Amino acid sequence: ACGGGGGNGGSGAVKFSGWDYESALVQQNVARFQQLNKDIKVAYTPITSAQYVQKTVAEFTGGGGPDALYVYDDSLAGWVGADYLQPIDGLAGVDEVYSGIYPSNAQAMTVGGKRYGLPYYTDSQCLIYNESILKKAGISAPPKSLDELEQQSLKIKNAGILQYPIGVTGQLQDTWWAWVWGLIFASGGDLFDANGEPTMDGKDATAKNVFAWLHKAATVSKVIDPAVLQLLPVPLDNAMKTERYAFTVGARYALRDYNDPTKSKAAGKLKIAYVPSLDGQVVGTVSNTRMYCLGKNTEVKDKALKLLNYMGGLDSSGKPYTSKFWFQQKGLGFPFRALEKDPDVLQTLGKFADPTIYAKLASLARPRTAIKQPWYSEYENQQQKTVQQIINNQTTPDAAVKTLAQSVASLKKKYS
Amino acid sequence: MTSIPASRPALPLMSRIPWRKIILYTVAILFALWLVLPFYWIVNMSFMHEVDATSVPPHFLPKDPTLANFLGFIHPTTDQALLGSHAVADTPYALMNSMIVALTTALFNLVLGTFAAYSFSRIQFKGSQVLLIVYLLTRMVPGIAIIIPFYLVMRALHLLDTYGALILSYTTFALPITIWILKDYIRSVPRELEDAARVDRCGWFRMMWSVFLPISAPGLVAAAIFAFMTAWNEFMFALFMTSTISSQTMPVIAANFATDLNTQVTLMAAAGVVAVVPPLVLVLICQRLIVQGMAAGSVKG
Amino acid sequence: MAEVRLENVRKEFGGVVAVDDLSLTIADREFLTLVGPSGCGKSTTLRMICGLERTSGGEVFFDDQPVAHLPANKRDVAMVFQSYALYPHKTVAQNIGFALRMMRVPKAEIASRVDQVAASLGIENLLERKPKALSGGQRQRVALGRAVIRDAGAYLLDEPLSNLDAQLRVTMRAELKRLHADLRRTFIYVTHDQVEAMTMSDRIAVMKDGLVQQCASPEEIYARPANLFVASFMGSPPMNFLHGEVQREDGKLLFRHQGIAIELPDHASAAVDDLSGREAVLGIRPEDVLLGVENGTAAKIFVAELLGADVLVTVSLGEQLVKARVPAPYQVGVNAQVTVEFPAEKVHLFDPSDGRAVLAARSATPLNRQDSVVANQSPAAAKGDTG
Amino acid sequence: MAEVRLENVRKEFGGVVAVDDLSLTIADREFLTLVGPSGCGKSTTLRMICGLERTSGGEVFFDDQPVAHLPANKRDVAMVFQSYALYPHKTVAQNIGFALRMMRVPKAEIASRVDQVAASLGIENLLERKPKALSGGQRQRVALGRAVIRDAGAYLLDEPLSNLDAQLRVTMRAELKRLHADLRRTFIYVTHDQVEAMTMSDRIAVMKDGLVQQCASPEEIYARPANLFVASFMGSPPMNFLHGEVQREDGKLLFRHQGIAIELPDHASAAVDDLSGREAVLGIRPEDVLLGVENGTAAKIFVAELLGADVLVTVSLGEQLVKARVPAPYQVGVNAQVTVEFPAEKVHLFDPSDGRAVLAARSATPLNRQDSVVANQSPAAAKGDTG
Amino acid sequence: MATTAVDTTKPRAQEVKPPRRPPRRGISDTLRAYFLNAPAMIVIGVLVAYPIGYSFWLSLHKYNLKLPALERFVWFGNYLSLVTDPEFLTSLKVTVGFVVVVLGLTVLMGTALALVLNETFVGRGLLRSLVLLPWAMPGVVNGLMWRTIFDAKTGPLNGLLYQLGFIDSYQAFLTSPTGAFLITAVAQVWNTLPFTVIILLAGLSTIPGELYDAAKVDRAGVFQRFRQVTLPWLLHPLLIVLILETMNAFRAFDTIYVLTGGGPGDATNVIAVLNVRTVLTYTDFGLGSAYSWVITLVTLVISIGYISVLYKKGSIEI
Ligand SMILES: Nc1ncnc2c1ncn2[C@@H]1O[C@H](COP(=O)(O)OP(=O)(O)OP(=O)(O)O)[C@@H](O)[C@H]1O
Ligand SMILES: Nc1ncnc2c1ncn2[C@@H]1O[C@H](COP(=O)(O)OP(=O)(O)OP(=O)(O)O)[C@@H](O)[C@H]1O
Ligand SMILES: [Mg+2]
Ligand SMILES: [Mg+2]
Repeated sequence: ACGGGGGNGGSGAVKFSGWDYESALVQQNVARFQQLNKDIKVAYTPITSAQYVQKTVAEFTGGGGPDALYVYDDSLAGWVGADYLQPIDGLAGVDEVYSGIYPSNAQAMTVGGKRYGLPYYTDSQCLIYNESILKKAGISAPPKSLDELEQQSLKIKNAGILQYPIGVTGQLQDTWWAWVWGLIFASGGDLFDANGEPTMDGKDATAKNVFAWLHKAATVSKVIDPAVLQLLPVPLDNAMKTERYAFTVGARYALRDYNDPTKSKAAGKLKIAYVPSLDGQVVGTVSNTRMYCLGKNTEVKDKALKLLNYMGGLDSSGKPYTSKFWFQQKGLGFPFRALEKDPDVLQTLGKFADPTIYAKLASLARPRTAIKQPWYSEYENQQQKTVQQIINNQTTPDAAVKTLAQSVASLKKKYS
Repeated sequence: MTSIPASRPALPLMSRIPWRKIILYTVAILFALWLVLPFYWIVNMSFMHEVDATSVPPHFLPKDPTLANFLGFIHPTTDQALLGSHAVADTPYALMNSMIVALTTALFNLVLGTFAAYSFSRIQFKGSQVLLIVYLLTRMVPGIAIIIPFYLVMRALHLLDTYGALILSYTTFALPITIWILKDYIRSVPRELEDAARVDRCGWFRMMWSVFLPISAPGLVAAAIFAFMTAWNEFMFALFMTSTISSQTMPVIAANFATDLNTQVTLMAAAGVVAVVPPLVLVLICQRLIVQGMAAGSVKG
Repeated sequence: MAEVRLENVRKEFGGVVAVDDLSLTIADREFLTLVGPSGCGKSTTLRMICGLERTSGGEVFFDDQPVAHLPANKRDVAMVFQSYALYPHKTVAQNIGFALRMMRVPKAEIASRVDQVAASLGIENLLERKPKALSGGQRQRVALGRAVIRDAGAYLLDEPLSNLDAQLRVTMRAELKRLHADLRRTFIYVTHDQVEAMTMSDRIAVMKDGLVQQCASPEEIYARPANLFVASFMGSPPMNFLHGEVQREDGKLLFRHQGIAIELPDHASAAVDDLSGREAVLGIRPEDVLLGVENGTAAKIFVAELLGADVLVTVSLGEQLVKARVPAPYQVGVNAQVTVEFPAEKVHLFDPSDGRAVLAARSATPLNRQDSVVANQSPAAAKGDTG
Repeated sequence: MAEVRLENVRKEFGGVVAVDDLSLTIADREFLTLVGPSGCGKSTTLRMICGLERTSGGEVFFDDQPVAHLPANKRDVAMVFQSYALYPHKTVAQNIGFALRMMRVPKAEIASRVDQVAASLGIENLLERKPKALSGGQRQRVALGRAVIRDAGAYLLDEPLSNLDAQLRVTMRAELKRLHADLRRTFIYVTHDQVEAMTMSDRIAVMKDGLVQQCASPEEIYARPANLFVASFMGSPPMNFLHGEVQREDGKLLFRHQGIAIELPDHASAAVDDLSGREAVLGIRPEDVLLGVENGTAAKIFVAELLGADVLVTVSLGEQLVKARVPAPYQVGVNAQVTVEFPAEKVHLFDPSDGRAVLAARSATPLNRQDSVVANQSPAAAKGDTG
Repeated sequence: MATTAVDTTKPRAQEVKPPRRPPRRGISDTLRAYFLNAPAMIVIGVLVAYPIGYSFWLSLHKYNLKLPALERFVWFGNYLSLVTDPEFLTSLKVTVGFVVVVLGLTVLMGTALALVLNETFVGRGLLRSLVLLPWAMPGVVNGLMWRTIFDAKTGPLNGLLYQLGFIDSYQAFLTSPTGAFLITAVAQVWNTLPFTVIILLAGLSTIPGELYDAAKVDRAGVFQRFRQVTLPWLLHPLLIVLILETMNAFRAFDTIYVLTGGGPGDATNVIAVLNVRTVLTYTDFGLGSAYSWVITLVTLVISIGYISVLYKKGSIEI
């Protein structure tokens, strides 16, 4: 299990790094790429995902940095600002890709009008519910509105099935809490306007209303588990798989695992639904995009680009090989619209989620508006803390939106 | 000389009760529990099947004990092999790396630390206090502040992703404290012994080796353990300075377990257990060196 | 090595003067004993000779070479520390053999020499013990063994026998003398035992407050102490001192003390001139005081103590108590009248202003070389010292 | 506290027997001295009395109460450690005053008592120093001060004066005697100095190999040693021993040694019966040997050493060397013929099989109470001891 | 007495002395000391002098990697901005509480444990090794372990308390601000206790046993022996423990980060977590370095405080 890599790519090898999600599969895929391109060597380094951003920053700051790398959509703007990445506009294959993907993904990969990435995968938030628990409580359809969600939860709670039917990830993290954004976007609102100006404390009451609902659900009807404040994604997955929650708001691809009988006791019971909104309408959700980008100072640009294209683009037959590969293997959401109709994809999808809802979510989804702001990560942290305080009754929805608006104001000042 | 009295007065009751022993053992047992119970849970989990690990109510003994988690480190199953980017398969190598790095760090520290510490405890020199504080100061700057420039230095030295980077970083971390620790123990070695060794024709090095070091063994062990542990469980620098299993240490690999979405808590627990065992074994071996009153009987007065 | 010379050596410990302007030459092969009250700087002097302590002033020479730059391990001296300083982690055998090991003597030879030294010290059955498991006297013998096993240029022995019983001490003294005779090296010896000092030394240096008061042969020190301090320090019971005045009267030299006149010998003339008109101190050793002679001064028996073969008689001469040592039996009751005489030949005169001896006894009773370095020997070894 | 009693006390250190079945009663207010060769178990005995060392067997009683359960800090004994055991982090004053502080004596009183004790020990100007900055003798005095400042039930003193100079030792002895007289407490004293043992003690216990050989008054020990060991250990120069046989001849009791016949006194009759036909050992102290008498046995002068007022003459009697102490001057050349006599009244007889004394001298020369506890005192203090 | 001819100095053998070298004194103590320090100084100097200087330099800059254009020298602007930064101020409050609790517990428990381990009893060897167990555990694993233990759903602590009847339903210990604070403190204490114990234990082992003998004879009871003999000898090790544990507590990151991530709200948002976040997540190197230097200065001041307080107590010299 020893091996060279990373720093010592040597003569002309493409240094390729990414967070360590399924790195064995990545390695396998890289090997295939090298098979196809005998002249290119790829030195692949997986990095612990929790520290991926930090370590990559360190490498770039240190003057090194990979030639090709994974990038989170919420890091992209910062990294572009820091001059780690180079745009790929006009390079071979890029236009084709951009015209084949969902606009939200294209938008997420564009900074200041320039394209920087080829998509790795995308996903959008949905409501995941445990059908059999709902049935047990005498509920036949998933909730459409937040009130309905609360009512159903109360029913489950009162039936003595679960003390707290709703679970979400509520421990402070350095990654985003997608579900908060999901709830707000689902109700048609936003926290910021298109220019990144905060709207939560005024123009747009959605956030405040969603917070009010959260507050009520957590502290009055007590259907949100107070323990979510120490819940991270993996334990939440485990809880869903062991039927400890009836509802969660999560990424679509989670269902793949949830409904895998080898990994989950609840396989087959967990279903996809639209994220409930304040008024019950289906108007949106939030999406994220993970992409492959090109290092600014790469000396093997052509080779790296080839790799990029292999990973995030279309193959010679115009098919997004890798994207499909990931979906088939792990259920990672595909950014390419065309795959919606791919029979293999449909077949796989059928095993874990309703294809219609799945596809609709993809097209409704929007990226976060604020991720291009340099202060986004600070803001996200503040938002998480505020939501925590709402859940454990340390603040009110009014105060919460005020706090958020204020923090944006001071962040802006700091970044000017 | 004297006749034995017919009946000996009985000891007072209170003094027949071995209070000291009772208190000692009570406190010892309480501390043992405090130390062991949390860890016991990890050990317990490491012998469990994944499904039992998070069951409610918890199993305080593995329901159906298995060695599978440990065997995984030698022959990972396909499932295990994929976890946390090879974390399972990497564990043995990571342990070896950790061991090499930690032992070398400890050794470096002792050597460099002894020199410096000697000067502080035996020589009165100008600037000694300032120098001591400066040493400490280098340690007081949080690692996070220096990690990036440190990375640059290591890069310049072409040491990234080698043991060298880690050993050097940990040496600089542990050295100031090592010096502080050692200077006190060296001071507690009676000066007369040094004199005696000199008169017995020992040069400085010989004197350190034959007389000082054996007598200050408890201090050396403490300092060595300190340096070893610093290196053993440091995470941030290990993460930044290494990128492959040729130099990654156990904490990095353990983090890989932790962040993998498919993680198995039992496997992670097993990794935790194997990460803890080697230092404990080492300490078990070393601890006979922590002897009470090493210098007893050596000088009068 | 041979001669050890100290020139105006001085040692201060942050304000405390331990040794103050000390000059002393110890000849090659000499056995010099340092004596002096506790805290007078004996150990410090040894430590400076040995190189363990830097001098604060002055210079130490070995064979006319200054040695300030030589660290202790280069000076080729062996030392017994007053505080033993045994290596606690080494066994007795390792302690004793350590210096040899440092000199790369072959293992087998070390072992045999350790055995031999241990046997001569009577600790042969303790060789495998650690110092912690030894009694005080055993530790001291180990400390001694560590020095004597070596073949060093000079041996510095700081009270090496203080914790041994009388018998053992006698044996050890003999061993040390034999060693000195065999090796023919310089020995510098510190002791509080006057018998030891008197019987073993070629010369004795009497120290006080970091200064050498007198350095001479034992006989000389005893018979002609250079000053009041030496006179009072050496000898047990100590010399009698009388305060008075000297004068010439009718061509006679007299010492007057509270109405008592003591005649001084003719050669005291210069001394009398020197002291006349001032206070003078007359000293006489108890064994030189005569009791019950004709023409003596009248006195009263104050107390008499039996000292085996002798009796120590304390008589009161006016206000002054004077001790006399006379052969037993001496059967005179307390308060009985007695006459005392101070033979003119045996009195010392001191100048109290600086303590200096201005007159030494012409024929002091020979030195009390009581002890038994010889007395314990086999017939062969004892020839030298016949009385 | 009063009486200290040891009953069959035993101490082993993992196989090494330090004290072996020791029984000893030290009466209230007694001054008992322990003497014995280095390593015989003196310190260990003190440590057991004090409670610092558990007995491996037997029992220690204070006033008939077993004290096994009492830790040292509850036993109310003061002790001077052979190795001093000063607190290195405390000043001299704090060291000396520590026990008082533990007893919650008011600060001012501690200070005044410390000053007083320090003055009596001559260390009043060292009070602010740390032990590290003291000379060996100064340290020992601090150790002594730490014990004598207390008002304890018993005082255990382990060679408390070994590193002091002769003068100081004399003063300290006087201080200790005074303390004993003032406090009227039990003192247990260890020393290697026979003069000290002889002059200070009410009783002396002679130990060897962890066993008490004899425990009696100094006079008794000196005059009637219970066995060969005690006879040889006490006294300097030691007793002469001759190996031979006893027999009755013509109604006379005779000791025969290599053709020499020594007549034994009449009261030796029982002893002769006891030993007849076996080897016997005759002992006689040097001061009891007569030289140059009529009818004496012929001998040759081997060596003569001047001991101040006496001469120690070693004569060879056949193969055997015998020491005699005779008054000076004794002007006989080496190898000169001389006659020796062993007065019948003054010989001791020992059974060599177990060393036991079967005949004690009827009138041994009185003990050598040479020293000066008294000799140094003012007239008032000296009245008791007149010879 | 100088007049007394004490010394029979022999006449010099030769009148013509060989040209005497000026007496060579050994190299001066100070030089020797620095010579001995050289290896350590070189290693430390070469490797960390630059990083430390650089980080201080950075702390005087406005410098966020994401906005290189904004980089500029602001003197102590970053530090000044902290004074009015509510997040920093709350975090400072939390940190101080955390340090006090952790330090108090560590020193008390560590001393007690070291004293116990210094006695002889059956199983001492085992306990001595066990003491190191928490230390050998990588911080990440440590955090995860405590997470698992305090888990609100599946935690063994909940299970145990429930089975023993102390609680009637599972508790989410980590979700209340106080709970989270205390639990992180406990986890931190558990993790850093071994260092304290080892250092103190080694310190205890240097105390000459005969001092206890002397103290016993001087009638000092157990407590007094501790105060008068043990404690003075432990001052040096205690100083190290205090300094290092203060440093550790100020920099506690791993465990807290894994356990609570600084939450809930700001309850465990200690300055170290804030610092790491600022540097690594927000890539605000200027401000992050300023945080680091605040930590540095605070620990330095506290350490010097310890040193001078213990120095006043006497018998200690650094
Ligand atoms: N810890 C120990 N382990 C083994 N043997 C010991 C230990 N302590 C003392 N001994 C032995 O016990 C015997 C008695 O020792 P102790 O210290 O009582 O002698 P001592 O009579 O005081 O001798 P000294 O006059 O030399 O001080 C000695 O032979 C010594 O070697
Ligand atoms: N480190 C020191 N600091 C201050 N004073 C010291 C130091 N060492 C020794 N002294 C003082 O120097 C003087 C001489 O000490 P030294 O040890 O030479 O005496 P000594 O003649 O050997 O006495 P003793 O017969 O008691 O051993 C003493 O008064 C002592 O108090
Ligand atoms: Mg001395
Ligand atoms: Mg002893």
